[in-house]
Amino acid sequence: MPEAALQKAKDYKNDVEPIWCPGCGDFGDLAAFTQALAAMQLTTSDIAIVSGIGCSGRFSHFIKSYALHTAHGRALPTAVGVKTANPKLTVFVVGGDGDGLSIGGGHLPHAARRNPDITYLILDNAIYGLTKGQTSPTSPFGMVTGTSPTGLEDPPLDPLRMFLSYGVGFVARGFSSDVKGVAKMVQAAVEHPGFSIVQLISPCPTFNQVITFDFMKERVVPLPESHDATSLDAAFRMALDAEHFYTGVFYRNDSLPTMEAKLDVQRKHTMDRQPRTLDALIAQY
Amino acid sequence: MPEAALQKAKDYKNDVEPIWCPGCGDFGDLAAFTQALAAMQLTTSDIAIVSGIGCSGRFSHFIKSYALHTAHGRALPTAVGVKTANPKLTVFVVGGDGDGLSIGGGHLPHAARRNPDITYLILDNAIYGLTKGQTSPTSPFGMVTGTSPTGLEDPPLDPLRMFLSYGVGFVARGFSSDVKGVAKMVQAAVEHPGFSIVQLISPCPTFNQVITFDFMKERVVPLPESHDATSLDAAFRMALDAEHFYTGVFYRNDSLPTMEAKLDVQRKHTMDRQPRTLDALIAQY
Amino acid sequence: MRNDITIRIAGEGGEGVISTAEILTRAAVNSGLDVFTFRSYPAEIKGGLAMMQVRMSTEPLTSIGRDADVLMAFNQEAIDVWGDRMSPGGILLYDPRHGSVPPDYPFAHIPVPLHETAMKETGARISKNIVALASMVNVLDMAPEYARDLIVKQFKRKGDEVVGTNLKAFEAGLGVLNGDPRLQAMRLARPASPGKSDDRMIVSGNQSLSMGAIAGGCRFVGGYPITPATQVLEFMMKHLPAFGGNVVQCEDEIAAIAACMGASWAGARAMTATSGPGLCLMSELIGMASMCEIPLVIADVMRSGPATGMPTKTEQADLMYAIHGSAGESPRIVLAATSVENCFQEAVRAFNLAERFQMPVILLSDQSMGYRTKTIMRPRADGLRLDERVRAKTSGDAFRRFEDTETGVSPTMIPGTPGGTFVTTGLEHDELGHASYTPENRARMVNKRYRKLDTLRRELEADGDGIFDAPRGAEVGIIGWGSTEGTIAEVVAKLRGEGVNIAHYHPRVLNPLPVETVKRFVAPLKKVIVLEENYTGQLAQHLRGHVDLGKTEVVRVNQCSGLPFTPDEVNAAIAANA
Amino acid sequence: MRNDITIRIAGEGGEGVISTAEILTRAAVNSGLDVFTFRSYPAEIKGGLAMMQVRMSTEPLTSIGRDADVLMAFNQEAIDVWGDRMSPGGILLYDPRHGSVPPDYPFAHIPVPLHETAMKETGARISKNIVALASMVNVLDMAPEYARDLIVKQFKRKGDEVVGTNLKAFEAGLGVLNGDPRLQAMRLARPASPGKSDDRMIVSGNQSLSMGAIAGGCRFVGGYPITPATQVLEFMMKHLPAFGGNVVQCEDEIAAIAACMGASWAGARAMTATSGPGLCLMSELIGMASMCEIPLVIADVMRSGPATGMPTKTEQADLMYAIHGSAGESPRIVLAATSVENCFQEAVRAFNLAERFQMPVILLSDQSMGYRTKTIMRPRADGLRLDERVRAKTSGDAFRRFEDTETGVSPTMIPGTPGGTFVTTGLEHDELGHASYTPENRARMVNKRYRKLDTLRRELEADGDGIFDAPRGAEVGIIGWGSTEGTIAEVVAKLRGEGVNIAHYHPRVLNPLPVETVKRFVAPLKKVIVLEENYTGQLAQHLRGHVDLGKTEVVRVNQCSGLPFTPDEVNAAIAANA
Ligand SMILES: Cc1ncc(C[n+]2csc(CCOP(=O)(O)OP(=O)(O)O)c2C)c(N)n1
Ligand SMILES: Cc1ncc(C[n+]2csc(CCOP(=O)(O)OP(=O)(O)O)c2C)c(N)n1
Ligand code: SF4
Ligand code: SF4
Ligand SMILES: [Mg+2]
Ligand SMILES: [Mg+2]
Repeated sequence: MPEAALQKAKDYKNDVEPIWCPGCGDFGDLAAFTQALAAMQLTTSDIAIVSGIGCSGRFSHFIKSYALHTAHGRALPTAVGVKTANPKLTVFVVGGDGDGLSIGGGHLPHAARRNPDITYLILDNAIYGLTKGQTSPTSPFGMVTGTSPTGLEDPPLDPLRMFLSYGVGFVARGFSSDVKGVAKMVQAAVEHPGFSIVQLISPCPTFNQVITFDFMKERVVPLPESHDATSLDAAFRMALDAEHFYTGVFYRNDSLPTMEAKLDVQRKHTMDRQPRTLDALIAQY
Repeated sequence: MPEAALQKAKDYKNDVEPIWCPGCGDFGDLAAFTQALAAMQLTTSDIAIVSGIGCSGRFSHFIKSYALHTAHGRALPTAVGVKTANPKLTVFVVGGDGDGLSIGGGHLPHAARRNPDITYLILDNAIYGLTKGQTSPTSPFGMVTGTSPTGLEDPPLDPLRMFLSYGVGFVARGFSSDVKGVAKMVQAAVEHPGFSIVQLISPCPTFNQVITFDFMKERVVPLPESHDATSLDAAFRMALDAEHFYTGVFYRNDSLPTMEAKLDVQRKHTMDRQPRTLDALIAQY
Repeated sequence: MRNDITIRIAGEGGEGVISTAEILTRAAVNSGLDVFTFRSYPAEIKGGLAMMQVRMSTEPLTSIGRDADVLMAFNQEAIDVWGDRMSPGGILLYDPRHGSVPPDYPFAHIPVPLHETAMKETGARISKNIVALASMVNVLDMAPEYARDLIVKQFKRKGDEVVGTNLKAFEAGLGVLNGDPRLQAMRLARPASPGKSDDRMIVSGNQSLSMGAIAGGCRFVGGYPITPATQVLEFMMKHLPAFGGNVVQCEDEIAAIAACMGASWAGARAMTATSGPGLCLMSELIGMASMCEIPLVIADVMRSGPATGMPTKTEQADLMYAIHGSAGESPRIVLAATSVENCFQEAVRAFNLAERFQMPVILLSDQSMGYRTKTIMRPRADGLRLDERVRAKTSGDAFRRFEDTETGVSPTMIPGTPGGTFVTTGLEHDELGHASYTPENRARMVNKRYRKLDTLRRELEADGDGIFDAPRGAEVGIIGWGSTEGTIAEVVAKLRGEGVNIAHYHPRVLNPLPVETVKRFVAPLKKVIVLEENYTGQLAQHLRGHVDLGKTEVVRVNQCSGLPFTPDEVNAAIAANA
Repeated sequence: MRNDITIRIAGEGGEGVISTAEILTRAAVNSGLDVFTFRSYPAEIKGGLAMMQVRMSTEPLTSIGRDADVLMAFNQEAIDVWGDRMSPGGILLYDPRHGSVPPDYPFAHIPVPLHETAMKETGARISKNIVALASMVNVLDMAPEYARDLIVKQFKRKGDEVVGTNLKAFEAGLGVLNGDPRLQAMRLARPASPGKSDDRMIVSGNQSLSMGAIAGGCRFVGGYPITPATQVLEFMMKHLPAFGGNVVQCEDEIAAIAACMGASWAGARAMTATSGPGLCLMSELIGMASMCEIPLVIADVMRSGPATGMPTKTEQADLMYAIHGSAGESPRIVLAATSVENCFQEAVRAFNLAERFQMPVILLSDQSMGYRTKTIMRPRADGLRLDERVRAKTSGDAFRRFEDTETGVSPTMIPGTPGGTFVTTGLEHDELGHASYTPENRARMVNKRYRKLDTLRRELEADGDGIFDAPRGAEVGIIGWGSTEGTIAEVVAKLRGEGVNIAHYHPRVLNPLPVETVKRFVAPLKKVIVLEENYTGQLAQHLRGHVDLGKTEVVRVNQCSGLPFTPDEVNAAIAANA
């Protein structure tokens, strides 16, 4: 693929056929993702996709890019290393709700503090898909699964409110059926300088009979035009709204210094104060 | 110690001498803790203290109780097991800011969902004490430590807002110099049915020269009497307040079902539907 | 007519292949046959090529068997992938509408009009599965009532009409293959006493292990889903609460093992079940449980590793990790279950050993054993002995929770016991439990904790364990561990029948090693084959590391393809060395 | 007059004991002496008994030495705890104001009026440390200018007055012990060429390792504080950015190793430094890095385990975990640095091996070596060879990232390279990197990855590694690993001087084992002692597990008290077996 030519969405898709079930919500995300890449005309060899383990974690196998399909829950901290070492890469993290909010949930607040210029797509199907249907942290109250045979008694987490409380500078939510909308959101997330999270509701027709496409279609409402995404207060409020299940960009603050910028500052300060060659360093002892 | 007699605070202290530095903020928490135990007249053999690793993690060694001094960051999930298996114990978790918010931070949202009747005291000195002074997730911006020689460039986390976003049913903050206040808070936390977290600002005079007793004394303000702790909104607002560093009970919701209650329901449902003896179970196959 | 047959049913996953094979399996069991099944999973989440193998016999079975005697292929891919792997004299059955046989195909092949028959009889494409089932029943000459009953049971909920349609397909299917003389050889003898006897059941290794855990007194499970161990968590979630127990799906494996540790410390017999990646995450706390002398059972259903590896494929490669899997030195007991039946027994033993020796017990199973189903004797609840951790008679401030005793085991008490208190810490501690760093205390307490393994070692040496089958005069022996037991035993028995004298040792406790027993087995041999489903020969390393094997030559036979050894492979390995 | 002396300074932690000993150390170094120090830490965070041992010699030192020739005890606890552990002829110095000597005390003891002198001369209690320093300088007959210069340097910032006070204390201290004839024996010869030579420096093992990492091209460190490895993280945090590198303090060790893995995948030479509990948490991702063929360096500064154990005490008990420390089978290289000087060299080698073989390299150090300081030759930056991962010449869709080559090493490229793409997955994969579960591919790729270790093994067998010191005719040999090298070498040299012929083997690469080399060492011996600071004899197990040691008797000598072996202990171990 000559990199200078105009790239279409399909040019970003490689030859590997997705192993997802027919009708899986992840297909919509994949389509939206390639559209976003095309919209930004990213060069394939400048893209790094770090993914977790789950059906959703296979995402990275299907895109022309440098892909690192890592361990369950560890895509985000791995991506922090990728971005640090090679900041010119456009780095994505892709994984499921179990991967990102259960086993990997502890990494989120710290990624938020550091604020690497990484875009994190959480493909949320409110279930553990790959392991064939157990509850995830976003599974709805009462749901019957392999690990909740008498109905789930815990409430789901509220990811958006959590991300906001961590200080994430870009927080959005989309629905995988809305390919165009998701593509735009992904593009905006990439354009945001710093850490961005997009929660993508992506139903699993095989194992989740509660959070289905139909169920979601009835509930999803775009954020009102009037929503002020620069206001943290407003973002919290819309995330909390019990009546509407909003999609869109809840919060965006482009003014937080990125991890890469902070590391540059640290490097500059250190260079000013400490020896820069091995011999000079050793000579101090 | 005859367990029927009236217990004084000092009766809950065992013979092990704290290994903390003179002047350590953890001493105040220890004093407050024994006062709270005395106020509630808890029986020592009904108390289980599960602690993490850090200076603060040694807490459990100093109290007459059943104590389990576990691994770094794992006190909370360990305590979930303790409480499940032996619900009549009054279970405490004690650990540091690094222990609970850094390495152990991933367990918090899930404990909140489950809502075990456990009281978690986070002894927050905004530093890694035991390892001799590195930044913790609550270290203030700009602080110079062994791992931030040119000054910390990341913002601190906001634990209270995080706990609230997780749905924790009791969220409070105290200051270790205010022994009486902390004792009251601990007592209220124990009395709350379900998971309660008390963040205790406990300065480390040895390694933290920024968050000192003096610094804190100047800033700490009790929540106004008018604060409505039943309102999640109000709690978020007070936690966010940029001008005041409030102490007190920010939020309290006693109506969430506890883990123990939910497990009982699960048990009841299962007993209704599934065989209760091994022979009956085996006979199904 | 034969006493033993292996059939395979293969086709697109999610289209009824597996459920067809499962009905056949159960029909065979109900007819009184012994059954041994094995499944191969596609890499895909849904779809992809699925295969289920069912071995049936009038005699008790001990292994997966050889390649297929009959392959029922639902589609072309099934022919392409499985068509070559046939036993001599094997027959391929295929639906001509969905596949064709290559011109030079070396085995007998008979078209079966599955689709056509289904459409003609019922008009429903899906009932071709039932046609296939019926044709297998016919080929095997199985009494049809067992399958028929199961069809009725299966479709009852969907109404009489559906039942009727399927029965129609079934009756039609019984006739489609009538007359081909080549199929005569596939007729299976009927069991001596037909009908399923009440003392037998068919379960998977994972089910057997879960039942054993309940029998072993397990009352707390903390877990996190992971293939191929998820079924244990799900089984316990479904059943344990009815026994008064608690099951918690945790946020990750660290939380799972932490919760188990806490629950056990607080008095409950606790277990988690996991596989490679999850076991890795438990490393620190398994070490801590050892240090703190907290009983724990960790079931590791091994899969092909490392990393994500091949989650649905088998391997015996976690042995060294089970033994050495925490930084520093932490005594733990490692058991390896050897059969579906033994999964139950070892689970019971795991809890007993954990309690008696107050330490973590890692119970190894594997994907092939966990997923295979097998007819086994029904275990009985009465007569099971449950050991409890030794209780202290005194309490109070001077209670020596970690008393340095002759066996190394210290009497303990359960938190909550009135009048008592103690501290349990992962720091090095003295007999009272208080942190202590003196060199003398350190050396003493390490020794005390390891002494428990010595105590167990002596017991094992005295009482025996697993298979120790060493006929006089044997010069070649084979040592295996875990799920290869039945296969090796079958081959060894066959060879003995042919006059080849082979010794077989198959210990179930792999740590501590009963050193004297190993020596006794190996000493008379010229050559010992250590056969393992891994690459580096872990048991061989472990044996040599701990036991002086004298002049006996050690030959490693290893396979790490993701598939279990077949009897033919074991046979070949022995033949090459005997 | 002597050439070699060991002194100990002990007293309440945080009251200047350690800084007094550190000034003395540096004065000795500046005077041209060779110095070897060791510290013992209290369990308490601040306070508790602290002790620093300083061994000084005109000749190069290789070990911690024996017990103290001179003990300077600041308080009663120091007398009680350390007073018994004296070399024959040792002398106890103590301040009569802060301690008294038991009536039957077996060693010579001399009161030193530290407090009194300090109060008299300066009125400041704290300057008793300087009095103590001066009296040591006097006892050792060290030229006083070195210590004097250091005092001036140390207090300069506090103003002339403070400098003056301390100098006054120093001059007074020089006189307090004049005249006692028993102290004559403690006078140390002055170095042949006095003054510190420019090609030497004094550093700790952790510092040496950190410098080696920078020299080895390390440009990314992801870490999490943990005793006794924190110093490596802090050193890198302080210095690496000046070399253009990045250091990230992560939220835990899982994130640390993940970040390192990501950074290395993206092209940077990456390292993390940790100890037991942290290494446990890295287990899964070390396995993944091996599966994904990502270079990584993990420095493990071992402490007494398992669990929290004794964080400030030493042990050599992570060897088996380093080798087998992930579920499944994942090839990795394990190195053990053997001295403060060697820490630098092995760190460089670790990066080179990681890059060449595209796999994790675990570099073992330990608390005693990490914290000890030692005069060593200054390493030089020029002449260091840095190996890089082999780069692929082609790219594009058909790029075989995991090409099955003769050495097992596949040429690669760095993400971001224009025109390229590839996928790296922890699933089993084919040469292209795509997930593949076929038995054939599986067997092939496992073999390919392990082949890299065979390649390295052959190199080691050909090139040698570490100490292989096997004089003709020796019938007894000793094998050690890691930080015991100097101590063993010292004892072996001494014994040879006494006519006892002992062979010594001290490999630095412990996995893969150079099997032929081990055989060559062991074959001529009647007996081989494997000496380790652990309980279960891990190297002994590892050697026996992989190498047929024939008829040579293996004797394990183990210590797991938290303290390193002393020459006397090694001597006794050999004496008991030679
Ligand atoms: C350490 C570890 N634990 C467990 C697993 C098993 N596992 C694989 S995917 C998965 C969860 C899948 O759920 P999610 O992250 O929501 O992804 P989805 O499949 O739904 O897209 C689990 C538990 C694993 N691979 N590694
Ligand atoms: C897995 C693991 N990683 C690292 C450590 C080392 N460690 C001990 S305490 C501690 C942090 C202490 O900080 P904090 O939790 O805030 O407690 P404090 O000492 O400040 O009370 C660390 C990193 C450890 N014990 N275990
Ligand atoms: S199981 Fe669910 S999430 Fe996974 S591929 Fe199928 S539909 Fe998608
Ligand atoms: S180091 Fe700090 S937190 Fe630790 S005991 Fe000392 S004062 Fe307290
Ligand atoms: Mg999911
Ligand atoms: Mg702290």
